[in-house]
Amino acid sequence: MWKWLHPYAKADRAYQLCNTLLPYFAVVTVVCMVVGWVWGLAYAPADYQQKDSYRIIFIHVPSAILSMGAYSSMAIAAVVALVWQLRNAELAVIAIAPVGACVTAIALITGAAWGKPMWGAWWVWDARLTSELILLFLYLGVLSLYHAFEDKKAAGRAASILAIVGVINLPIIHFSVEWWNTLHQGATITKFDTKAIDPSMFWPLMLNIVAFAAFVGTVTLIRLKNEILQREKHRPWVRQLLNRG
Amino acid sequence: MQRQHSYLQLFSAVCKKDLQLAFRQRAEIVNPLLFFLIVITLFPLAIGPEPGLLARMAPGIIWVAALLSTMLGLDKIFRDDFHDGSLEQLIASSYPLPLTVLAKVLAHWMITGLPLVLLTPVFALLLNLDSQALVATVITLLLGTPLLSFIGAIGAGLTVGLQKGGILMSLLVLPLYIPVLIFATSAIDTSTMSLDYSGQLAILGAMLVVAIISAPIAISSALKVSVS
Amino acid sequence: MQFDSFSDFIAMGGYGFYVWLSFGTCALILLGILFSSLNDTKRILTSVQQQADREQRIKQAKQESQV
Amino acid sequence: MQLAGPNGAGKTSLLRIIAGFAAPDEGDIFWHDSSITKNYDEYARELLFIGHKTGVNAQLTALENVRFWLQIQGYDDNQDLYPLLAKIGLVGLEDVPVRTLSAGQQRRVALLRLWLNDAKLWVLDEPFTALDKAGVAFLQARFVGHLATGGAILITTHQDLTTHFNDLQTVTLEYRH
Repeated sequence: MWKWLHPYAKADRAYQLCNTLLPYFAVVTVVCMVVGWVWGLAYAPADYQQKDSYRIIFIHVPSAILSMGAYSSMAIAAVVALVWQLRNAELAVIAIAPVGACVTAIALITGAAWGKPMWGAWWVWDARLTSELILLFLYLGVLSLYHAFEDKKAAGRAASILAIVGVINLPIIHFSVEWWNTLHQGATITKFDTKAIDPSMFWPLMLNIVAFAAFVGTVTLIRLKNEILQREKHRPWVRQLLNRG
Repeated sequence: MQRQHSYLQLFSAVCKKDLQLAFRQRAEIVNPLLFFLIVITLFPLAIGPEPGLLARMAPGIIWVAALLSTMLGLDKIFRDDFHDGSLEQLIASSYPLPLTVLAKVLAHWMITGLPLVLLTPVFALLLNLDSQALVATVITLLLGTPLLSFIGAIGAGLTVGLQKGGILMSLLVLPLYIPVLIFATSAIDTSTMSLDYSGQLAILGAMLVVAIISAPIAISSALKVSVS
Repeated sequence: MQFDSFSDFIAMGGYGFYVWLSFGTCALILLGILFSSLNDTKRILTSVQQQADREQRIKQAKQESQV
Repeated sequence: MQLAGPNGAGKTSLLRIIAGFAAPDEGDIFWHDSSITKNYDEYARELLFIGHKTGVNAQLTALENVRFWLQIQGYDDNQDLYPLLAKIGLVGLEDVPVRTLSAGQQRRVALLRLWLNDAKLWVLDEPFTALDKAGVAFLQARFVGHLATGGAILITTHQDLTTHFNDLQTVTLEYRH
């Protein structure tokens, strides 16, 4: 792993790698998202119980999955940053965090908008929504810690430590909230029934999950490029970049 | 100059210093307790004094108040050492930093957590808790407040170098307190129904063990970042 | 196509408000973070360019004062 | 070795990197051919660092401060410290809180460690700050003693050293934009 990663420890190589990967991610995002949204909104059959309101799951479920996924990738980057002292991994932590926070916010908003017609209230203390809200707090914590530091080198490491602490706590939080929920509310709330999902709904959902993942990838790459440029802006290779473009 | 290598000496020295300092400025011990008391007084005034309602809400009130008053003292745990340079001396000592940190957190708990546990019977009277629930409250506080100190110290370590670290620290730490809050209050709730609450206590205990082992490592790396 | 007409599509069987609210805010947030990131790239590159220009001017001024 | 250079040249930053508190942007620090980041505990045993912030707690007394430092460094703390405190000019001030002392006296409390360690390498950031002439001379005499036993000293200072040191090397850092 070390041997494979090593060339990308150099900032300019990492920058180039981002540039190479970016178009692929962008194309996948655009194609999957356009097809996924049109399919989900217009062509997928309506749910026999929830009617057309269920179409919200085509963005709610992907954003909920990606909010967790982005947090775990952020934590992995943080571990790499602290164990192997890779500066670029620190930058990746900071590049992912805002994207993850946005996806988490989407999961919350769509969850509320789906909940209003289903439960009659914008917000209920459902286990998933509550976990999602706490996840948003964790993201915001990482971001505000990073921005509070003057010295960005220390900021990156502090944010990485917090990300790791968060990811250790996340399963505990999730489990405790789930347990708390069953204790206090029982089974009065119908959750998304994901067990018996019809293929006509499953495929557009998968497509949307891929689209969200690719979107998170795309924006993370753009932000990672920004962070690398920002940190390396006095280096000659950044100057050469300007002359070329 | 002969050096001996005694972890016990280091541990007691660090612990003793913090306790000594706290006893010299007694406000450090008294103020969080007063804060705790005032918060608890506010609740009956806000929601009404019916004994039944208060008893029902007491676990939640006590725990939220405990959480907030721990936060008050947390800001101080590394701040003085950071500003006078003692933290650098502790890092540059030949002892492992996590051990030093463990001693400091323990001292912090003895200053803020322990008095809270000892005074719970008084607070329980104010909130109309019966004796069964009182026992449960004391046990959960005994297991839970050290956890609060450990988790909080991570946040304190990360923010000690910042000018306005106090409020940021609360933002970082409070979400991490949620599991402690849930299990502790549920243990007390269960006890009021005369049911067995050893399960919740076991989970709290397990979390405490994990925190004792892993939090000092996280805290020391956080402190190293803050010092750099 | 599940809907008979465009107005049916907008109405979403009576749930139109919630569905379009979700998709709308989702699109808004996604585009927002995308464009702010792209904007950051531009801003950083401009600042690098400005710094390069500044150094160029200092160099020039030094040369002129020597001549 | 003396580290010189104007304000903002990075003297303190360099000392902090050498002491292992901050990580260098590039490169590494080696002590006895091993990287200090890898073997920090061993390195720390041979290092004595006194920075701008001296590590003296203002609420504690001089005696308590020195005792605490001895304990966290693993030295014997039961020795009689009064003669040493008197030698450094703190006679009669041993058991009052340090915050009531003057800046120079507080500095002396920190510098007392120079007489109480077996570290090879001393890294001192502006040790002469706030000291009077007699104090500076006294400190330099201690430097001579440390060097005579084969120790190394790395200091930053704006003052000229008044004592003559045989193998004094001065490294000057320049301010770079």
